[in-house]
Amino acid sequence: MADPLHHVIIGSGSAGFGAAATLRENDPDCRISMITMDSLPFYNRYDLPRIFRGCTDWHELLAVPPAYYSENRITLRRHNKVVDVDGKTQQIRLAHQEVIHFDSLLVCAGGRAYLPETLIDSAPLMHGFGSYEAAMRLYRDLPENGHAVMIGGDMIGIDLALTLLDTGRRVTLVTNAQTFWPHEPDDELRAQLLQALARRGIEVVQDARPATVTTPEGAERGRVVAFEDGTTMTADVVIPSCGLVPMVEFMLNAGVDIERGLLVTPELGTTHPHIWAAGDVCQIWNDEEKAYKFYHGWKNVRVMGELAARNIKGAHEIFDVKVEDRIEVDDQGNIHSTFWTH
Amino acid sequence: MAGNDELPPPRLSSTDSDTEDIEYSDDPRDFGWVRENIPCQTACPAGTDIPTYIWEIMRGRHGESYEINREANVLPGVLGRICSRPCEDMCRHGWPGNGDPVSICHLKRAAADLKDVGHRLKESLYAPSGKKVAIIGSGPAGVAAAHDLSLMGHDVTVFEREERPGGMLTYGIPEFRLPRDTLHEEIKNALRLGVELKCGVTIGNGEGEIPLSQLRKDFDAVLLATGCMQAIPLPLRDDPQGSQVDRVENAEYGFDFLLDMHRGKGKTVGRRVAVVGAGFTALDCARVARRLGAEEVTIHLRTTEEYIPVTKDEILEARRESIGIKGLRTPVALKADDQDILTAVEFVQNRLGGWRENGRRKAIAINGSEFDFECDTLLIAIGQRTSHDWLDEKIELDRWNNARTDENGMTSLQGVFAAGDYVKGASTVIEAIGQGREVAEHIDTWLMGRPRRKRVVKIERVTAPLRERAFDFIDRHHVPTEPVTERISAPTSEVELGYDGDLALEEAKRCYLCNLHYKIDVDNCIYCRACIEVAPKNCIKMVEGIQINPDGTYGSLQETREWDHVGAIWIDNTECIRCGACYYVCPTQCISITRNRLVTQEV
Amino acid sequence: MNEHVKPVYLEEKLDEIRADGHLAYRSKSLPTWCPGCGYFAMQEGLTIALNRLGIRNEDAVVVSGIGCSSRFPFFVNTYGFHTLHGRTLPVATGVKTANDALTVVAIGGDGDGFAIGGGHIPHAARRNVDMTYMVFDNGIYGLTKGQTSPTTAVGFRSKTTPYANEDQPLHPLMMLLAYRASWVGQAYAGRPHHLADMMEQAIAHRGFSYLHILSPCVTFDKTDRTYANLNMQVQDLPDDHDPTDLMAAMAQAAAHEIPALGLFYREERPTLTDVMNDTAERARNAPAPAE
Amino acid sequence: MAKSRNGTDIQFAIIGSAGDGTIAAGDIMKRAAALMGYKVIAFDIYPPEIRGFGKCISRIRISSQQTYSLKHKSDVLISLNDSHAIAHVGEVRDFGAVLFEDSPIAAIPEGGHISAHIAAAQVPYGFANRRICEEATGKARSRNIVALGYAAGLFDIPAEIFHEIIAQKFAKKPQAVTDDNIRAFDAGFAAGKATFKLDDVRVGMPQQVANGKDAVMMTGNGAVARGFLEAGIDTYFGYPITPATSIMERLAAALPRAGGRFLQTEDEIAAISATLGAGYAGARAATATSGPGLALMTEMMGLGVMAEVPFVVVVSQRGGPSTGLPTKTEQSDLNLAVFGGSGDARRIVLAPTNVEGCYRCAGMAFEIAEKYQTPVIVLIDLYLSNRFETVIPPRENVFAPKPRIKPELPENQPYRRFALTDDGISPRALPGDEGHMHTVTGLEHNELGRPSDALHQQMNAKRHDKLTSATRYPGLTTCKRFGDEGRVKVGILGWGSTFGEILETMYAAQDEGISCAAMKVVMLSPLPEERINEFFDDCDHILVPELNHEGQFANLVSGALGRPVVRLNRTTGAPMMVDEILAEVRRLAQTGIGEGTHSPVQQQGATT
Repeated sequence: MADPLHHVIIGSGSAGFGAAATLRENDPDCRISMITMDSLPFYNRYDLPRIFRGCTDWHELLAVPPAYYSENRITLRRHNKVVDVDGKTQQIRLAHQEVIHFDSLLVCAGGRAYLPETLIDSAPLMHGFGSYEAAMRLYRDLPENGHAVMIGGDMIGIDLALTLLDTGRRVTLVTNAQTFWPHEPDDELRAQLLQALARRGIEVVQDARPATVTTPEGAERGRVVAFEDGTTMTADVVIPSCGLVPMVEFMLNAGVDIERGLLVTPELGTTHPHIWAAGDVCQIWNDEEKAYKFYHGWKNVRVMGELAARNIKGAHEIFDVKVEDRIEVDDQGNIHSTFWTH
Repeated sequence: MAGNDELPPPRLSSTDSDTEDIEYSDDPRDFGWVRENIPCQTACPAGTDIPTYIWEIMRGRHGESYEINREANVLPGVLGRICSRPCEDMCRHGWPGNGDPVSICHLKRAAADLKDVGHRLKESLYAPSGKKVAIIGSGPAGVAAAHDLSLMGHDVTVFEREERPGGMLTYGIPEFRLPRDTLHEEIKNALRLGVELKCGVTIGNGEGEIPLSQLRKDFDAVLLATGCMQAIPLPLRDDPQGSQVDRVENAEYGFDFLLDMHRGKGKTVGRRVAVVGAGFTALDCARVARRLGAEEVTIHLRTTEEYIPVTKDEILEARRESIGIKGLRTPVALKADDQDILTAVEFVQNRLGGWRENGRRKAIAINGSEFDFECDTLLIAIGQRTSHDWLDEKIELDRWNNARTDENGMTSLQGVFAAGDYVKGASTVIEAIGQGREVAEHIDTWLMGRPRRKRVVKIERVTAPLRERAFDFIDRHHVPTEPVTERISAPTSEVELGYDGDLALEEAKRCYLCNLHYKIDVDNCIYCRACIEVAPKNCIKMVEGIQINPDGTYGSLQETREWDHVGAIWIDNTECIRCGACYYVCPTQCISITRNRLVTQEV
Repeated sequence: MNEHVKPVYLEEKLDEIRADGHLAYRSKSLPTWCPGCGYFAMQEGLTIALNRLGIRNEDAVVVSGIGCSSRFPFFVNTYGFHTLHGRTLPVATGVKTANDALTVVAIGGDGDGFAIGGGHIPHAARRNVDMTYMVFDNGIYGLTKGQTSPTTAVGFRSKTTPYANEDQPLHPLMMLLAYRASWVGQAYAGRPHHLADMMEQAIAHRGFSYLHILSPCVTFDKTDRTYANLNMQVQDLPDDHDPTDLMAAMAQAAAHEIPALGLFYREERPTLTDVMNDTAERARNAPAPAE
Repeated sequence: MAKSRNGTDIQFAIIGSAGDGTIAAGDIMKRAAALMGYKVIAFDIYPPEIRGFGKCISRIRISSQQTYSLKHKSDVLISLNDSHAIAHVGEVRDFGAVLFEDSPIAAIPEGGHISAHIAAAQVPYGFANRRICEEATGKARSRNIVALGYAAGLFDIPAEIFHEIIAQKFAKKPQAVTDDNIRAFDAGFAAGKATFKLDDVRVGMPQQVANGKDAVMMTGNGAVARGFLEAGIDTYFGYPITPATSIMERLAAALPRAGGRFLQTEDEIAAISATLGAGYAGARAATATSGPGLALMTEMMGLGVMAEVPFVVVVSQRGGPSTGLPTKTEQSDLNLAVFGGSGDARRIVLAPTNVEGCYRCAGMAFEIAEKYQTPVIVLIDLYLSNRFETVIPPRENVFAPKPRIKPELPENQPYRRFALTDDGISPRALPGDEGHMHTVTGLEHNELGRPSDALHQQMNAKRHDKLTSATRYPGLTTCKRFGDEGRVKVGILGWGSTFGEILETMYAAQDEGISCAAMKVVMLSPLPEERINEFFDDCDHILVPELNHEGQFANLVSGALGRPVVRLNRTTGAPMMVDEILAEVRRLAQTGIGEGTHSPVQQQGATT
């Protein structure tokens, strides 16, 4: 018998996990390797605000128990960074110099938090929220009655901001173009939404461009945000929350088309016959909007992974899920977003 | 486990006596070694001897370093600022697992900036030949050729249409990237060996202009180096020649925009500026627009960021200046109000198509995906082309409408040579300089009836490794830049501030000095693998063979773990990072080091 | 061309090495000695010597005892016998006695040979068993991680001589000369060409040849018998040395702290097999023993 | 695992290739833990190649309470070489940590990196060991120390203690070596400290910090050497052999300072010859070896018995027969130690069960040898020789020699060196004793020591019977019972290093509600039969776990007592696992039927 096919999945988020589970259901014999930079098995990043409600043990955040992976013979490689994918030889090179051959590759690397280029130099002094570790560092550095400055305020960030508010912390939101990402409210709705946030107790600052983030002189903790107009603001932590950009750097030699994300067909295939993509990493042409959409609704991400897995196994299903993109304020001033409704 | 076999520290202050033994080789395998192993130099169109000039910076000899640069490129201070840096893309330090490339370009600038105030240029002159050469155009190709030809004893006259020499350097590149005093000092030095510079003189058919045929009579040879001084028109839907651009107010070609500005014409832009194009000119236009007060500047690309021919630093600086970059769109129409004032640009969305010959991608429009992008200024920078209507004698053109030249750089007219963008089409400054040098040599050969110089590999003994392993962990030093807020208020002041002496030394230490060749004397090797044990990478191998390329150079090593096949233990110089660890541990002292450089010899 | 900077072209060099043929005397397994160990030079030398002498792989037997050097048979493509500590020579004698057609090379370290096995050497030498005994002398016990050996220098500090070794080291060359080994020579791992030449001569010699090889232990001796020290101390025997003159050989052996490299002594005399054959001959000719 | 143990109980496994500094890192770790006041049990496994490609493992269990063996599952694995460590990922418990290099220099084949083998329930920590090391020291050699630093930083173990131990460890090397290693440690420490911790390994402070100062960290071999020195050992002749060599190395360093004599002889034969000569001359003389060395020495042992010369031979067993498994542990030299040699050559054999026992047995061995005028073998094994434990030695020296009483010279009669007495012990004179001149020999002899076969039967009886009282030698534990009093379901009878696992098993069985007791037998020759027999009377079933194939101890006991036992034999080269023994105990408690490897003597015993 020939060697079983080796299906490699880059990324261990919803899409990757969904794909692994589906591949195993469809092929009891194949090899499945899941490569992730994370240290933990799959957990839902959108659950991370729960940490501030006392759920700090990562075991409780896991989507499935660890034994799931061994029972389903899914090789979970954590702490592995893919540095290069060679489409010609169908090989993946990892940062630790291991080379892995794949028969099929599904890229579910997702998105990395976008940081406006003007703030790049300040990145080390800001608190991300993209992983359990980052979230726990934020939890550690933000006291219970502390003050957080959030820059941007995408929908994940606003969820966090409201949680922080509910748990006794003070939040200042410095808006920018990515506020409410991935929604793109018009000016009128945006004003209503900001008003609603202000009513909930978030201090909203508009039309201010942050220039630098520093630590207060002589202090060990805390942050100072300086704006381009020369004003400053102090806080315990500064949280950038400006949406996601796809992680594709390692795909440059793969022989697939990339704009900001990986360009895929509705069947989620790339321009390489053995490479597929699902989730936030891919851009799909939307004929109605005449644009490459690269956010497809996080609830659909797992569906995409499962669909890609079936297509890898020979199906020809089309990803045609409408992204329900709606955000509104109700009579009580509460914000409702399709992004949040699980 | 840490042991007690302390090694003597590597000697940094090696002197010239380390090069007492010298050989010269013209074997293709040695040329191949240089090409494979000094990727930065190979990538440089001018063939700059990068490791050697960085080594001189490491030794604190900035003047020497400047001179080595100047052998290949007469404008080191200029290129140290605005070079497209093909070398850094190939730098071994940037290879997977090795970190970031050495800041070769900034080091070049450091050599220029940090050389002694009273530094004397050193050049060996040939005796006067009695031959006269005319050069049309004082851009980088013209200046480089004029310098080399004058050095070789010829009597050179340069004709320049504009008021000042420098071509695109003077009239195309904004001052915040290239200060004019640096530029003009270096041009002056390049032309100081008796070159006659005639500015404000136009070669052409018009009144008061000198026809080419006249030059052919007055000079033994003529070099056309007029570059690409005409913007390529923007093809629009139903308007392939882009006549809308001339008609609509506030839509302009970026090249003309910059040219006018540098000729001293006051330029203004609106609040929302769109730039179309993907090269340095497009980025320069966008950054100038920001400095002229535009609040929202976006660059629109036909393909994607990945495929545009500018440095990553340049893109980052643009983004820091709040310039947006949008991919996969092609302008198809200009929208104007009833007074023909621009209101928007209509774009069509693209998808990526196949590959073009230059390694970039084709963009294919998606039917029906047109949309409007509102803006009040449009700058178009999709390229420049040559023009030939000024010639009174026809020369043959190639299919891109550039001058066709033979392998010696001569056009279809006897004694008329061409170089730079005029031959290649719009390209980079360093390519123009490389071409200027090359054609100067051809002209010299033609004038004198025989080649007077040739390239050989100079192999000189080095008595000890010149580096420390610790140097490999120094991170790339970003060049200090002016804060963004300062840039807008002082639009001509230089953005990049350059390295000081300490930073230059630290950055220079990062260079692997790839021109050092580590080799094992197989006859004395006992195959004990002591060198392999200390190797920092998979750089020393047990080999049974080597691939030989069709051109006689070496390909990759064939490794083996079977003891009876191990013909040699060999240092894979393409993996070697010249750390010197192996040199110190060899029990039979069979590892030696040479410095292999490409040099020019008298024939 | 200048030696230091002369270009070396790998494919030419590899062709030369392959054409030479000595790689055929290596086994497939990579030696497990510490990188830098002088034993690599011995191994290279033996393969070159066997190749030059045209001895077929299957006609050679390498016998060893216990110790780093005694790993040797695993890394050469000949018959080999890895026996017990110090018992190399008796085993090798057995092999040679059983089949005189074989080329027998006994290999051991200084510990195996001169400590536990020291009692065997004089007897193998005086009997003139037609074999070559090569002692790889690094002056230390490598395999047990750095204790003194019989050839460790006075003053050397090892784990078992923490207050410095006071025992006078053995002088193997003088011992072997005194034991009347019929061929006695010395080589050094740091001079691989000379080493291979000496191995070739030793194996070619008919009778008991003893080759003493100086080798650093790069792991446990960082102060005494290092490459650096040996490089400074070794020298060649004088050109006018007469290897048939035993007393001159003794004098040369005693002349320097590290005796010179080269052939000290050589004589032709009946081997053990010769004697056995002779005894058998005489036995056949003698009258039958009484009942 | 055993009776509710609170506080810290962490086992580290450091795995690398020979030359990676695996054992050295383990050594620093265990010494640091001991200095902090933890109880430490540690064991190293290393290959015979010096710096070839063999596997090295250092396992260190540090706990705030007494433990008796290593745990089967480690809490933390530190990989210094993935190609060796991969096979051991499975020994890390769920939610334990795996530390590894994530920036190696050479290409790795698919699956060659440990990250591909770490189970989802284990926590991976990759760090750029080589880079950290080279950045800190300019060299890559101290990667083991970087890893140690990383672990200390990650698990919050104070760095100062490691600094102290590192400085001690490299004290004899140039200062730069210490400095480099401290730098390497600190760089690793900082990286570990900066790492976000996801495992549930918690290293608390030890409960009895006060004991940390009195406690001495030693190996079995170190304990033997210390016991010898306290007993005033006069001479040591020896020959290096794994795993006994370090006894020699200790004495090489210590003995000259204590006024004794040390010599590395050319072989074991010479070593025991010289030892016997010294013993004859009245010195406290000892040597140490392993099975193969003992085999060589057996001839000389016989001479010692015959000539009634006191001396001590420590035998650290390793895998056999022949050269066997030099770096693996086993308990298969019991027969050779108790019975080896020609003729009826009864001798005293002591087999301590832990490091403290090594110290006590070695300390008392001379006194016993002198009292009974016979060679004494202290029989240990590689696992005991090399494993570290914390021992609290008595404050006063209890092993020092007592003043010798010179035998009286009978009037008008020659001195009878081998006089037949009631207890079989003849007054012994030493060379130098005026008037007592005599000759000893390996030939059978008369009371004077002259060669004679006339008294062979009496002399055999004398040499045999004089040892019987040794089973109740004052101050020496020759056997001891643990666990439940009175009648029990299962009794576990054991000897040597395996007894640690036996005790852990017994506690675990008690936790499960099985009535269980254990007995250790320290004196294997002569055997304390009476008390062993009482133990048999109390137990429904007797289980004898030991690390040999034939059940040499089971044979010895059931042969002597004529009673059945259930055997559990393993020769994996590794110590026995508690789970294996526990499974047998459960089976015996439930069904009365064991599944020992084989049980001929059980059947034989059942019919007698």
